[in-house]
Amino acid sequence: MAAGQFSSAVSLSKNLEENLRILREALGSSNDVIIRDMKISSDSNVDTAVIYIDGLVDRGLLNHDILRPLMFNLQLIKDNLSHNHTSLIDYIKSSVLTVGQITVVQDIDIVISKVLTGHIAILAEGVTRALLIDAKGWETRRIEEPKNELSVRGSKESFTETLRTNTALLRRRIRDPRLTFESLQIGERSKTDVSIAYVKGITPESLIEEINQRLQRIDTDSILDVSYIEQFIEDSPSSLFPTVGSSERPDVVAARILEGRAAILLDGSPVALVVPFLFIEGFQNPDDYYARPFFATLIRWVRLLGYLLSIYLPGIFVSLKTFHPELFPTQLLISVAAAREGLPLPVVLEALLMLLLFEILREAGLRMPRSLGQAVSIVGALVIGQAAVSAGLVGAPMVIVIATTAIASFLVIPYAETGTLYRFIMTIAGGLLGLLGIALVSIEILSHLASLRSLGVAYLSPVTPLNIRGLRDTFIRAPLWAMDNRPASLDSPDTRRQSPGQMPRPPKTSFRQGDNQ
Amino acid sequence: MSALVLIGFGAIALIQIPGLVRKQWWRELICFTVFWSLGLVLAVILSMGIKLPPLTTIINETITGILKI
Amino acid sequence: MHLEKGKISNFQLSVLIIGFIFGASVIIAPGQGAGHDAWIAIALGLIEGLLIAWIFTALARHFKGKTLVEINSLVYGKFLGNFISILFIWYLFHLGALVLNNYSRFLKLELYPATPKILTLILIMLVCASSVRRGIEVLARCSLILVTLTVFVVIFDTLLVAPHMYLHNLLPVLEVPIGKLLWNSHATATFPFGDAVAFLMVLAFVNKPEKSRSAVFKGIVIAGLVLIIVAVRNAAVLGQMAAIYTYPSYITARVIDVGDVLTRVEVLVAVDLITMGFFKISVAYYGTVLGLAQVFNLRSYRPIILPIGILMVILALTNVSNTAEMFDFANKGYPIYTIPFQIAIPLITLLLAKLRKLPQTGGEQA
Amino acid sequence: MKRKHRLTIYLFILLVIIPVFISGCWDSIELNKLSIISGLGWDIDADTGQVTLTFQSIIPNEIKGAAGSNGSGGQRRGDPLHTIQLDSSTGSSAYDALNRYSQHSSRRTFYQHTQVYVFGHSAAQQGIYPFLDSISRNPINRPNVLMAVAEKNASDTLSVEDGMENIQAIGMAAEIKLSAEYSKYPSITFLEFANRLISKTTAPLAPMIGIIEQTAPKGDRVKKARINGTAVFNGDRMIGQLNEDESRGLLWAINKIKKGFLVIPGANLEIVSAKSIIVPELQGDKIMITIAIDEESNLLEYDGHREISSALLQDLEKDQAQEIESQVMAAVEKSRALNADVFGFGEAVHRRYKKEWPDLKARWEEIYPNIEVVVKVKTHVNEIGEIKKTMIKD
Repeated sequence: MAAGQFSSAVSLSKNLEENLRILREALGSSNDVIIRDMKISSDSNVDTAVIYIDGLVDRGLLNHDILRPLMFNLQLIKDNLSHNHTSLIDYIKSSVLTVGQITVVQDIDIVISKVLTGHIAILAEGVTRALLIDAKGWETRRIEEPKNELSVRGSKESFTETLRTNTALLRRRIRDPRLTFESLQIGERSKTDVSIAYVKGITPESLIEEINQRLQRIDTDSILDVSYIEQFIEDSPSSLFPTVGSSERPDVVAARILEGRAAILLDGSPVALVVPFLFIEGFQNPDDYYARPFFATLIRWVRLLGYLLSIYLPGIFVSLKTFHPELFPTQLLISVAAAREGLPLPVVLEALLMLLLFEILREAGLRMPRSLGQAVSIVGALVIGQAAVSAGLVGAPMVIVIATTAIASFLVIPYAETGTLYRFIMTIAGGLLGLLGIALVSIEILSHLASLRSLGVAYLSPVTPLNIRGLRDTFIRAPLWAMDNRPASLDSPDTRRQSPGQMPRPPKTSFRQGDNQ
Repeated sequence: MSALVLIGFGAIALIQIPGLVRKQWWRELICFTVFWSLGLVLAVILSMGIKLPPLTTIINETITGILKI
Repeated sequence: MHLEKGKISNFQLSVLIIGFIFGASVIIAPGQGAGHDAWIAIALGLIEGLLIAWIFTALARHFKGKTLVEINSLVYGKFLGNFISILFIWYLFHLGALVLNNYSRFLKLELYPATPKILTLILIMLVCASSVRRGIEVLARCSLILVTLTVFVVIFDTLLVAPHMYLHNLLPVLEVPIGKLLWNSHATATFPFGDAVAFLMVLAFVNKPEKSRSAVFKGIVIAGLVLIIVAVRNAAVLGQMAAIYTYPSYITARVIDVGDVLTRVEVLVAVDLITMGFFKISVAYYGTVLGLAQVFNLRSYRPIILPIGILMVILALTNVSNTAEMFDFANKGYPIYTIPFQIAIPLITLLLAKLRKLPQTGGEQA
Repeated sequence: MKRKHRLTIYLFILLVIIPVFISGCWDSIELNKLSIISGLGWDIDADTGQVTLTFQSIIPNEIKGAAGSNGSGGQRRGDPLHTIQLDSSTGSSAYDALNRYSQHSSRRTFYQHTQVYVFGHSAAQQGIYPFLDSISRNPINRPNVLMAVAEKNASDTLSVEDGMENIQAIGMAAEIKLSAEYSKYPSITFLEFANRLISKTTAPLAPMIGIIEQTAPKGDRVKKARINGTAVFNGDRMIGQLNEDESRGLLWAINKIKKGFLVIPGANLEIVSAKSIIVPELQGDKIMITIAIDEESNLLEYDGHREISSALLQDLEKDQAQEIESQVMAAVEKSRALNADVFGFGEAVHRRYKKEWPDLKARWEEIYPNIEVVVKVKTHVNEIGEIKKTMIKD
């Protein structure tokens, strides 16, 4: 338990005033810190204090299940307890409070940190122990539809900001006792709850240890979003490619966990990190598994193609135009050349300009209030596209190319940013050295990708290093009954996912009477 | 041209030497310096427009000369 | 102490060898001297190449997990061993320079007549350098993807150009005089197949050394078959011009014309050349720096990558004075020049090792 | 450490690329600074021996107008001669002329889209090897450019406008290909020409393009380019030509018949498929060549009054066979007269008898004229069309 600045492990003293003083100066005089002192027990002579933070605790629970029993029911108890307060506390814990989770602590720091996370603390005169009641209850967003990872047939639930809800969402999908949530707190001041979700026996132990180490290594004062963690634990921060996956969909995360990965959930962020993250995952989409395999495969290829297009198209177009016009078929060359006549800018600049323009439009449309976003896109499409061409500033083919690229770049969201960067790089390379430049840059990128690892797993696996079994979920999406094993590149302890040979077949004998006449 | 050569070699030296010194890998440093300076000399000679002897051609001629192919 | 942490599987080894052999041989058509019988020359050369491979894999199996440099210092002792190692390293270095040279010449002739060679050389060298820095593992991983692509492109080309093939161009079989044929087959045995001896620096890092020979053979045979297909294709399409063009494969790709739409795809071949050359250069480069690091017993080969690269570029720039000489060397000098490195050194080392009952301590520790 | 290295590597790459920026990328050239050559003509002045190259280059602006993509020049739509520009330059050699042209043309000339090389008649007779060498030593040449010989000289053949295509050379290339498609004249690419040239015995060929005058609907005379023969070369020199029938015969023999029409007295047939092989036979010192042709056709037109019956069809088949044989023999006679092995008999012998070949090759000049040629034709008529009887019977 990261104790933060109260590193001196002060334990509670017998003196209630003393304790309350310490608590006051620790928690400060902010007005949401409530210290309700009272006298309890039958002859109401035991000084007691209930400490909680207003807004973090469930009022109803507080009033009905804590204050009332303490102040009212205790009066009714006629048989007079011996004035041994310690036993009083036990008595309260055992048979007065009608709440679920009560813990008894002696360390005042724990009291403080617990109170800060929405517990209610009960201290009594002459007792060196405090009762901590978990009464977390604050306004939360309810479970809504996923905003970014849309799915046609998949579940419509998405994670919320509340850690408990999220763990519950996972638990509902994996009812396996071995599903484990290891929890720890990160951030000296923010004290954010983090929990690592995995299934014992499926996720390799080594992975969990590695994650724990990396999380423990983090020493910062605040973790406000899960992406903070991502940036702290990722393998190669200098790479343009993400090596940590993330998802807002419980079903996706559950599936990944069951493949032998581990998820990192953070209190206060509606996105879960999933590690290890392989390159191919960027092209996998929940709907792939809900749709029928053939279509899913087709779509996967479309994504792959689209991604390649979004990176290469402008570069190749530019290099063909400026370096290798002999590679156009004659008729095509003639029309391209016709469109090219009398344009002021060199092709490279033209392309770069249009790309930049597109990025500006996209960013504007993204950050702008929805109503205006429309306007921007219209202006962009009409003015920039149409006017620029008819004014003879930009060639029509270039507009077509850039537009295609732009659309294609949205096919594979996880690599959209990467794609944008490499698009610019490729365009420049193509403009400088033609296809040679593009080829060399591509080789460099490939070897960079091949050198990447995500928590020890080769980034490009199962394609290279090759793993034939693993290919069933890469370029083709094999039917579910054929994917008997978990992805081998994650080397999970039990590889078998299901019993083989479950291909559905028609029944041997017709079970309907009408058929055999 | 020679200026470019010098810039390039300077850049390489800047990339490599500090790390080696920090790690105190003197043997590596020596090795690096030897090859580096050899390259530098040759590059400067080339950039001054002096032709180096074509090694492969020499090898070829000696072999063919000996074997009378 | 090992300079290379990575391990590669035998499968990756095969693929890497395929890429290595494609290296320059997709540009300089091997066995071109044999006219339309080139494919026979390649086939014979393949057999001889397998013999060469047999020798050096035997050596590698004899000393598991040791590169040639370590083997030499074991067999010949420190001084002589290092001397022989230096010779071998020179061969690797020179090989890399030759391939680089071929590439720059090809690019200058076909695609970039005005761009100075030094620029293309430096750029290719930089890409190779950054991959060599990342180690053999990364090279092997890249090879899988790029080689697959290349093989697909070759098949694609062959299918598209099929309508322009006239198999009777291959007749009469065995027209070249036998001596010429044998010479050409030996030439193809040394280039490209024999060059695989460079893998004596790599075989040490295979995870199952006992299987490495079959892996090497697989690689060489597959590459050889593809080369034979290419030779047959070129001869069948270009007829007697196949022996005249400098880069027949490239011209063959130019012939492709499917309905005026699927045409002018020769750039695919050019890209192939670039990528495959990347492998050949990188492996030679890797062998050179690793060998040097071991000879001077450095703690890492990284520091000398860039200087060696520069030297390679300089040698590539200056090693022949014109293309005619390059081809002259490829046809005449090279087959002799490589014998010591490809056959003599491994063979003698192996025999000496057997005689001196080396390694006593067993070279098992990888 | 390693990470830092990678970054520095990138930095270094940048450092190398900067000079490229500075000095501008050597080979990059904007499309609107290229003049795209569509056709190349090659003439030699008979007496001065000066070489004249004719360049037919595309003017994209006008294509734009013709395509009517936006306004400019739209009014000139379909007026072909504005879409190409003809220019010529004279020099002592092919390359000399090329260079002179690229010096005085406003744009960099770009040859990789050349459709057809046209050789003037006199140039062809003087020998075109200089051109072939200069063009094929240079990567601007593509192996499947079409070769053609002009009846008079190349320059005005390239200047004739094509009614349909707005790039005349493309039209000419299409015409040549079509004539080969309909098995009238061979279409010879650079590659085929070169291969025939290399083999000492086989004679290179090229279609001949003449210029005819027609009366256009408006009444004014317009010129059209028409293929009207096959030029036969000996080495790189043109020594004669085959007329339509002989060309057809040649195509029959070298298995280049795809489809087309066959006219025999009283009937007209459409060739569906045809195969032929050349089988050389070496008996002692004399060579016997058997040309086996296997042809299938449909009946298109029958002017006679006989009832359509298998008997009739068999007669038609006989007539066809005779017709084909006569065509082939005509070609053979002509080639004997020219002593030019247009059929590649030599290569056929070469493939079969590689031991005897060298000395045969040496004496091929005198062997060829008295090679005995036998033509074996098998024909077959499949379809008789929509009417299965004749309307007027006797």
